[in-house]
Amino acid sequence: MVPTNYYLLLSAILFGLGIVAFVFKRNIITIFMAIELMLNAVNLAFVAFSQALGKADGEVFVLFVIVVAAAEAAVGLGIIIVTARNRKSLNVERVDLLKL
Amino acid sequence: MSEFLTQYAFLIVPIVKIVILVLIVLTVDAYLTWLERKVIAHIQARWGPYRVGPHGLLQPLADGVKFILKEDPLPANVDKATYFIAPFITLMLALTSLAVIPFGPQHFTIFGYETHVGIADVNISLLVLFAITALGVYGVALAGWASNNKYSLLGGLRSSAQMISYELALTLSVVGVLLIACDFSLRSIIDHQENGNLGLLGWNLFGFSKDGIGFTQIIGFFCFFLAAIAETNRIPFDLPEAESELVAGYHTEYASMKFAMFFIAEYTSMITVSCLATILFFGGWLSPFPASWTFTHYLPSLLLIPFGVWLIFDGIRYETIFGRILLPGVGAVLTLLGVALALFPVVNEAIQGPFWFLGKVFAFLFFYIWMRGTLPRFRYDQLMSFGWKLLLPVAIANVVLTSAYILWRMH
Amino acid sequence: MSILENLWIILLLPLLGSAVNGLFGSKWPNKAVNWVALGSTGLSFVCALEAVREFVAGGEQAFRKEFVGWMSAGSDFRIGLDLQFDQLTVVMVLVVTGVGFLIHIYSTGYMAHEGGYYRFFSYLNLFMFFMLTLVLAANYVVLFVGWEGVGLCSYLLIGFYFLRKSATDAGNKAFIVNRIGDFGFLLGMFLLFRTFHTLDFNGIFRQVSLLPRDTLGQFGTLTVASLLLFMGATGKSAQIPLYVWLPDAMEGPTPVSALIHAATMVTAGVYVVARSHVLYTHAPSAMYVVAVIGCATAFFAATIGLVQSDIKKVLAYSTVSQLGYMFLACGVGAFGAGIFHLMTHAFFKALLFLSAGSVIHAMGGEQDMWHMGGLRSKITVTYWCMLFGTIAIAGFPPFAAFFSKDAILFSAYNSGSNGKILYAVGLLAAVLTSFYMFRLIWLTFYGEKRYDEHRVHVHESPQNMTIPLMILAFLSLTGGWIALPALFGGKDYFAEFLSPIFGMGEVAGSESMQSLEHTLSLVAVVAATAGLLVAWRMYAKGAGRPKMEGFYKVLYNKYYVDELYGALVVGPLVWLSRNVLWKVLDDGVIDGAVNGIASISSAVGDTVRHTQSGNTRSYAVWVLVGALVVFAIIFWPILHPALFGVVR
Amino acid sequence: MTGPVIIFFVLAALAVLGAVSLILQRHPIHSALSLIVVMVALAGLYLLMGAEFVAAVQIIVYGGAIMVLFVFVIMLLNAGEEERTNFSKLATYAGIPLAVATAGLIAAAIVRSSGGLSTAGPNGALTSTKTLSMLLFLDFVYPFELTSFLILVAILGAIVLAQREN
Repeated sequence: MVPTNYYLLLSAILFGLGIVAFVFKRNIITIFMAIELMLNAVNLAFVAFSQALGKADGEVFVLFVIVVAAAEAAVGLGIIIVTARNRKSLNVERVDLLKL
Repeated sequence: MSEFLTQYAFLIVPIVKIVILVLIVLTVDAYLTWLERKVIAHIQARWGPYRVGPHGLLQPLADGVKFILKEDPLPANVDKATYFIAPFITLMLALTSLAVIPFGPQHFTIFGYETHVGIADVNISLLVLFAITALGVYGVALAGWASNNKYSLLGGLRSSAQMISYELALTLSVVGVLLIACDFSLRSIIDHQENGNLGLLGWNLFGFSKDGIGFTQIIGFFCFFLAAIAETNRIPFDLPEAESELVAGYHTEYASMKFAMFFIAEYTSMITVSCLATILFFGGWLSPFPASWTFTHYLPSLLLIPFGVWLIFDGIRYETIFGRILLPGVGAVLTLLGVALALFPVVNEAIQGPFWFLGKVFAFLFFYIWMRGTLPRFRYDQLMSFGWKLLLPVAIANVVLTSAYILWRMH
Repeated sequence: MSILENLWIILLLPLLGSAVNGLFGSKWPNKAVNWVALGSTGLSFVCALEAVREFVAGGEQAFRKEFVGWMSAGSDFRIGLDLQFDQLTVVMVLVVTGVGFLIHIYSTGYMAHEGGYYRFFSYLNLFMFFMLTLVLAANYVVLFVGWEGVGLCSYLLIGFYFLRKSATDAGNKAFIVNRIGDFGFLLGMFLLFRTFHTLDFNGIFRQVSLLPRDTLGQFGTLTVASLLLFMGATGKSAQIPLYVWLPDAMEGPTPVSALIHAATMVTAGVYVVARSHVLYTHAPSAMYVVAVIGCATAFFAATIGLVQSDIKKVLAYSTVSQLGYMFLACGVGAFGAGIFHLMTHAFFKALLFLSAGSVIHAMGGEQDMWHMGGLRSKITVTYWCMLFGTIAIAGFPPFAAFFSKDAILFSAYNSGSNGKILYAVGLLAAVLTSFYMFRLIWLTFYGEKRYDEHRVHVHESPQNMTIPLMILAFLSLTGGWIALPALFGGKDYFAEFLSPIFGMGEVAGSESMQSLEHTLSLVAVVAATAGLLVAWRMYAKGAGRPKMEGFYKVLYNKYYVDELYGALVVGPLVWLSRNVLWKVLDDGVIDGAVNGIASISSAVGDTVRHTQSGNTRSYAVWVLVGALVVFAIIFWPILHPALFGVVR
Repeated sequence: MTGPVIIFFVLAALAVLGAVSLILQRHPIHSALSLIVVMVALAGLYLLMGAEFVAAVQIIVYGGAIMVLFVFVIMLLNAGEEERTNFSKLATYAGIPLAVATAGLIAAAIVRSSGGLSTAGPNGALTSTKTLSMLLFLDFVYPFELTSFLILVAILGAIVLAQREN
């Protein structure tokens, strides 16, 4: 039996790493991945809780999160493609004008 | 010794099973290539491989040796790690996907460890299968990208796009079956198709069943099969490796063993898909005949004995000495096997499931080859529009139809 | 349904007419406009008559009703749309609607060829509405609404020919001067509310009647309040010192002058004083002030009237002086007499103005009397009506003003110690009145023609103008007979009718009083005759325009009062506005504040904008900070032991 | 140290390593691969907890669709190594502490607040797909429908964004 705390702590760690990536990566796509990483961390917490409490609701929420993540990825990557086309660069620090 | 075995059976038995399965699969792959060449050759009115061994039976062996002995050049400034990982990923996934497939109904106990025909019996085996297939993209895509070659890159892009597109159709086409079986476990899907005297009418393909809750999955099957072909990058969907356009697509820069891995992976996934089709739509190991026709259990013998005999007489008049010895030998073995089956009912019963299963799978594999021999390749845009505008809607329609029908039957 | 129960109908009809005409009239032919305007006023006149009938039938019980709550604040401040109907109201309503109706008819003829026909009648109806509100009101606030409303309408109508600068100026002047008065009126209302915690007539008067009277020369709350109200009255009713707007108001069309600036609106002040007579009777000093101012105005305006050459100006000044008479009456406590004179004055002054209008109409817009003369034969009807009006105002028996003016002078004579002086001045004013009125007659209708026959084609006015004239002429002849018996020891029906409100004055029917009254009226008649003779002496054989010099010039320029006000009030005010309010306050403080805010925010933005670097990673960090704070807040309850644990 | 715990630690280590390498890798593709590793590891953890359906979905959707999309885009844009510019002083100096603080905060909160949960933790009891689907299509049916709308919108948005204007 693995204590729930292990899972929760792991998810916290992953979330923190996600934040770090989010702040420190310069490549838009990678930053996007960082967001996905954070979402995954949250999912882990969800599942852990739902298992611990013996309710399946948490897992349903995970499904929702995944769906939202998919939608987000679709739109986000579209945006990224447009940005890259217009800016000729994926470095967020070079994309600092409030227009494309 | 024995208690050691009993203690670690849960470890040993699966390992042994895996080893056996892998060996079998590799051999089958090898001879699948032989078969493919032969069939296509005959379709094109050629002889095909004929030199190495009688009827070119040793050709696969030669190929294998060639693969191993060939030089393995490393192209300039490739992304090494990815370049090396890609084929491994592909092969690994291809082989892993076989793990969840049940080949027969039997359960048997070794050293007190209760097991069955097939590696793992997961109760979400279908999902697992899809999961693995889904990951299959990376091998191709990464290979294409890593090998720093525009053709490869294009191949990689194409294949990833293609695989994503057709995965949807693939998954959706199966939903109908799931609706009927109400279970992800392949084994129980097969069991659900067992409807006693209905025989092959009970298969999901035709969708008759005792409880009346069932709907013909012909549409689903065709969607599935086409999508599967696309997933396995076979003709007519083999754009990732379209020789005429992209040299050899994503594995242009690969040679010898790494190339072999892609090769083996491709054929393995063909086998997997065929198995899947068999299980989902063609009742797996179930006999097409009504259960009451017990005499059909002698079908294996009835096939083996004549074939063996024919092989003997045909082999005697073969050109080479080797052939004149080998072919009749094989023929004799087959004949004896058939006789043995006829004589020992126990063995015969045990062989029934695997016999039908392998038979159906073989049929599918042959169909694969047949199509390759027959059909031209799609154009890329045709491929996409076919996947999105035809397969996907049809699959969805199938789901709707099935669920509607089932609802109607339940109330 | 009884009108009395739904008094608001009387109000609403003119408002309706005004709205309809104002909104749709522009597209309509004059006939349609006439129908709406006359219909609404006529109907409201009928309703008024019906209401009076019911009132009389109901035993003359003062009727009062709150129709709809309006506003309320705090514990005791409740204002509703309260209307009341008592004897005083009867007189006012009849005068307003009746005379108003006649003047409407007249206007259809007079304004026929003017632009903005619908606009004129819309305004006129609106005026009717507000005037009726004023007289029907049962508390000071509703009354004030009417008060301001009529002010507005007068402004609009004075400036009716808004393309003429003089007209708009006159309008502004009227409005602004009235503002001063209204300011006083408002203060008075506030003071009343502060004292009695209600603005309802009955409520206030009931409480006041319990209070002791201030003695003469003592300035208690009541006195101050009364004086403030009277300040408003001086504004509205053109008394010294705020009379200056009325003569200029003659810029408006003549019917307007007749209706608003002679018959009805300008009497509002008198009405208010009469309505609040309880206050005044409790404040003798205020009364005294009213009397003095009234008397002074009567004389002062009359003197100016002597020399005016503009026919309407003459009438305007005579109006001012007649109003002075009314205030004199109120001041000496003869409210009944005041209202009586108000009524008769409404008749004959309307008559005079309308006749003057008819003359002007005949002369094709000429108003200077020195360019008239010998019109008697040309416009006979007008001549006779004018003559009736003149005799009436001059105070010859048996015409209306004889009785009313007589009553006023009589009660002035009997009032207190200084009564004799007031009486004397009043009498003098009477002489002057008859003088300048007959001067007007002779200059206008007798003597040789002083106009170019070829340019001016003199013609009698159409029926719809002359008929109202005749009616009014009849009224100004008979209007006073209601008080006829009083002269021969009988009782004064008018005073008696109003007695439930004012109570019978000190006029006891004793023998001595009787004889005194006879002598006084005789004296009045003699005085009027004197004025007549002087006028005949001077103007009968048409004198030329006199040359401007000496006292004549002063009078002609109205004692330079306008110039005086200009120098004393307007000039400094303008200077203050320009140099202090505009240059310092507006430019400096207000604009300064606005610009200051702008510059401050721009400075702040200049510093803050550096956070908006556009660098996504910085934004990410900001997001992170936010998240950190949120987490801290959420987790605080479970966390702080932990953190302390860490610290410890 | 029972079997599950060992498995947990192996997978957890895998996940953390993947996340770290996601940060350290310079090339987007490698980051993507690391992220895939993390996801697979998480799927394993889900299985360990008995949430098999979620595990499968995790791999199929995340691994098989979303990440493929990422890789695809990376290839499409032919993204090179990321240039380590440091224009944002704020991120450079304040980033690490803040991130650590946040993670620490959450971790501390978890540690403190775990009283309510069964300390025994997930007993690996399988959540049958049936249960899940019941919840999803009965209790959470409206959110479910909403997500479908969301997807639709996302598709349209992606198309509008990605098409070349001409």
